[in-house]
Amino acid sequence: RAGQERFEELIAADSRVEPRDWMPEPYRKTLVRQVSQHAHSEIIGMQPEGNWISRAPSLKRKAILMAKVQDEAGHGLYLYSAAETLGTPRDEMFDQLYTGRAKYSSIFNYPARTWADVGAIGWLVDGAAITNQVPLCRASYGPYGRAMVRICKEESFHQRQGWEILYTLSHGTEEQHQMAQDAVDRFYGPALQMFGPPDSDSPNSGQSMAWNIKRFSNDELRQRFVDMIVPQSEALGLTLPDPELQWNEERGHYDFGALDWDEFFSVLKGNGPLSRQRLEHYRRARDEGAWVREAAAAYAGRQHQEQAALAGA
Amino acid sequence: RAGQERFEELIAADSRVEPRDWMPEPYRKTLVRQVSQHAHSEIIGMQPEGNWISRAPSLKRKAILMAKVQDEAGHGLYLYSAAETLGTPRDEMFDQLYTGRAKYSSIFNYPARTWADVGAIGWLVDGAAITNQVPLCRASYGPYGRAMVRICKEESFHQRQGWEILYTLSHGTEEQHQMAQDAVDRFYGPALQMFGPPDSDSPNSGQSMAWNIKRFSNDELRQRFVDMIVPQSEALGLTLPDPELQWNEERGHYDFGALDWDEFFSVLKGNGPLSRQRLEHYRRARDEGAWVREAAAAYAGRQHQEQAALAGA
Amino acid sequence: DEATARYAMILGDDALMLSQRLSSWISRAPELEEDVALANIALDLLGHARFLLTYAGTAWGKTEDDLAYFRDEEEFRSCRLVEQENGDFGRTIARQLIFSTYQHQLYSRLVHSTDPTLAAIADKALKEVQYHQDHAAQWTLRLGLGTEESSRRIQDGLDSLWSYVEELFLDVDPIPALGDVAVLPSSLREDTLHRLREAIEAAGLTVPEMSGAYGSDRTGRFSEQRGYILAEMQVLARQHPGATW
Amino acid sequence: DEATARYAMILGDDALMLSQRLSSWISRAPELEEDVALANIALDLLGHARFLLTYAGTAWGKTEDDLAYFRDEEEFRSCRLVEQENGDFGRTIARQLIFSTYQHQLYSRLVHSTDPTLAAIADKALKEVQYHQDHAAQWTLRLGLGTEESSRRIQDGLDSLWSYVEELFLDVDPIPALGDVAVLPSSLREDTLHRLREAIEAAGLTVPEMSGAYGSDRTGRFSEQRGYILAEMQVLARQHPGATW
Repeated sequence: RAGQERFEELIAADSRVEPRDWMPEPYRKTLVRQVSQHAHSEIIGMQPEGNWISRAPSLKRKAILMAKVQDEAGHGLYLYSAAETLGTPRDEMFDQLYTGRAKYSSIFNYPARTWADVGAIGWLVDGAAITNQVPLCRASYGPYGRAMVRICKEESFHQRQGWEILYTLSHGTEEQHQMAQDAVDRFYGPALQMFGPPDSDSPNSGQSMAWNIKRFSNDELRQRFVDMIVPQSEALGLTLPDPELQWNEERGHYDFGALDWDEFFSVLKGNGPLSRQRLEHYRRARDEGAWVREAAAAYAGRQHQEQAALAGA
Repeated sequence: RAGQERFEELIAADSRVEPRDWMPEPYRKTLVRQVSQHAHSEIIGMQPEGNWISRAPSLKRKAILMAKVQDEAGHGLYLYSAAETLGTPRDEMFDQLYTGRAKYSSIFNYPARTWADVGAIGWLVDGAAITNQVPLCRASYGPYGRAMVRICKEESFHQRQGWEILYTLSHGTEEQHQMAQDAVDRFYGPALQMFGPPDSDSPNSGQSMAWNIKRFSNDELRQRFVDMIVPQSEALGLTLPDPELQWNEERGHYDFGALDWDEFFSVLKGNGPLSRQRLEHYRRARDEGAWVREAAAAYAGRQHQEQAALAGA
Repeated sequence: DEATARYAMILGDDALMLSQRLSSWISRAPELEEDVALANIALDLLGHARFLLTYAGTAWGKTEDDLAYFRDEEEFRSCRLVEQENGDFGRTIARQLIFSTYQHQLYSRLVHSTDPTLAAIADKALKEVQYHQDHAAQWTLRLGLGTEESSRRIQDGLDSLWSYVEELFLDVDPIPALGDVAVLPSSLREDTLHRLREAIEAAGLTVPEMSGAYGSDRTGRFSEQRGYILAEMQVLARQHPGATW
Repeated sequence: DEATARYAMILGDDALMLSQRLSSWISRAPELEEDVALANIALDLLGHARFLLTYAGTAWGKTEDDLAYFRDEEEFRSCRLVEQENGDFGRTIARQLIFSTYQHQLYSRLVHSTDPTLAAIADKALKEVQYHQDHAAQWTLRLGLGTEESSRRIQDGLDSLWSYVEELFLDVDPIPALGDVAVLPSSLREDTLHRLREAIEAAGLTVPEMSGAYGSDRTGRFSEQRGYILAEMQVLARQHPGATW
């Protein structure tokens, strides 16, 4: 088959596959799952930070935070569009999230309980996301790769802003410093788990790498992230909650201690501290907005009819 | 007619008319209007104070306030029951309130904006209510008079509690004193207007007095109230916002200045600062509770059927 | 001593938070009778909270108001169940059913505490909590067997809150060290769940599958609700530090 | 001078309060596009508020944050319309339609202010407010002409908020004394109402009868909402007085 051949050529040449190109079903499926999961993560990810918009402690921080959460909605829009080019309508993806069949990044099932958490989310969670996403800018599927380029640019702003929040807190009053340290203590482990289970436990990665969707293994990315945040944490004046963390001259990397994978799989299974709350928040918004969407559709339908009638006249 | 005669005898002897007694339609109608208005006032009156339960500044005050608002719900229950004995079902009265056809005391269309307002409502609003209600304990319609006896007892507690809140504030910090004075400044006029328009403007009072429902005219009650609160305000260390207020040796009463009756009639017409908000709050609660009432009715119906079936078997 | 005080604080914080949540039903209940009933329950709980926090405060020379109004979020020890939003009446009743069933079990054992103050508080509270549980069980029946909508709503409430049930039975610090002063939460688990199961099944509803939400240490580290509750509850008291009311 | 500062504060407080209200739609909007749009409008308004409060603060040596976080309720000067609860989307759109129509009229005159700072702020804000008004008018059409339910809901929103419209046009202190520095609110009344009437009628809705709620002095004396807004907005800043963020 010509399509199959061309697809293989494109992958071999590390070129982009575009929506109108033929692609194998498993490739399409893998992409839809990954892109929609990513989109869902942006949407659910609005909640923990959104939680602090009303209470942000200065107007400048409020504006920055509002813009950030708005960006997340924007990222959701790009990503749902990218996924739609693969033939899955947006409403279907919304339904999957609504009914709890779709996954999103477990990290958002943790609460943003203090203002410092907003900083820690920016620095660690967005930091991990970027580490994950920068290689995805070269993902073989064109619309996905291009969406990631836009997203990564904004995310690196966000990471910087998170770092600044923590820096200010760390160098503020004693309570502020403590608040920052607590937040880092709480988010460090879950952030490292954002790269997924250890390679030994991650059976699907190989195929994604062969398709040029994934470029590095979970553990490689995790190491890269740790290597990045250790010096940043020193600049912040905060410690990372891992006594085994130390520079390994030989490897040229930081060694770090084992993570709590029981917790990870328990949260993944839906028992995160706020798993219920996040999904219920989403569902309520969706339910309460149903009449608005119906009205907009009815209005658009009527406009369309009127225009058609005019055109026919 | 024997009924008519007996009714007139009862009134002449200043005795009680009871639900099974014959009574003239206008008497019944006047009572239903008055009693249901009074009930509605208790219900809407829960809102301004209810507004402060979550923010009450000490646990003791929170408990007292919660109990007070609960009492108001209880008063509403007694009064609706009294009105029901006159043949008007409770749901009909609820509907009248819901649709804005029924009146309630205009005072509750003013906001309780500060904690001191809770004190001022207790002292002035409940104070005015008691002044109004004590004579109603002798109202010719039995169930109404008896409900008033219970209510008056509790109201005088409430007034005392309001006075204590203001006393504590008045003798507290400078800000607290100012808060108390502001609240009194705001509630004084509207509280005096609770007795209704001047006698010269109150056409229906005569008939109510002939029927032994009303015992004193609006202006008489207002005077009685002013005479009561002036010494109380002195004990509080707060001033009443009326430069014309002074003891009139000759009359043996306090003289006081004219009230803003334009404001009164404007609020009465539905343009109170919070008229909309109060009614919408009530409506929302009613709407949101509809499914619960339906469920309770369905359950009761089923229980009833089952019992009937058992009895039949 | 301080350990007993910290235990009293745990119990008091649960009661205080639930009272605060419940009290916002007043003037919003589906029936006037329920305005009265929910206010009653909220008042009872507030009463328990006051006894317990007053007692706890003696260990540190603090009043009930010091503890209620001038502790920060992370110093409270309430469980997540009582901090959950009211939601609709079905969800509120689901929360009441769970909590009052647990609390009834708790207090009926705490009356035997070797600490006479705690025993006395439990003794006074027990009758009230019995009423709370009856009230919740009655409404569970009405809603469960009422209409399709009401049955769906209370089931949603149960499903939604069930992941916070396990936290009630966690033997958090300092309870295990207190011996017969306290009641070990884990010792309440079986009976509480049994009672709950009975009440839920009697109403034709399904007992949700047990799966605890991660993070059950009563520190508030895992709650986004507590901050909002306290912002409102404490705002006035904190605006006037040192004032009396 | 101080009178100009007090005027800037009135405008800034309106923008700040509405921004605060609107921003709570973020993550709760009926469509993802609306999360973005409402966040945009909230951000614009917050931007206006920051300019205006910064400018106002110069008169008293205060920062925007001093004014936003450390004024008490009675020191704010916002109108009641912007403090009203969001309600459903229909009510939020009704509030947006009213306020942005008014604000558009206001800023299109304020660009001629003899105070160069106010004129510059108005100039920058004007384009944004034009977008806010278009957005609200578009949604008014969609809801008004959409379904029976949507038409009922936005009409309810308009009916409910209409009694706060007159307050927008009140020549409160210190505006009349400011001459060409300010725009006299009463001078905006006719055009604003005309525009509103057009937008409402185009959507097949009914212009509610004009009847102002009593008490329109922007002091908050007649609002029960403001205290709740501030309790939440200010809680963290006040917990750490003097801290920088």
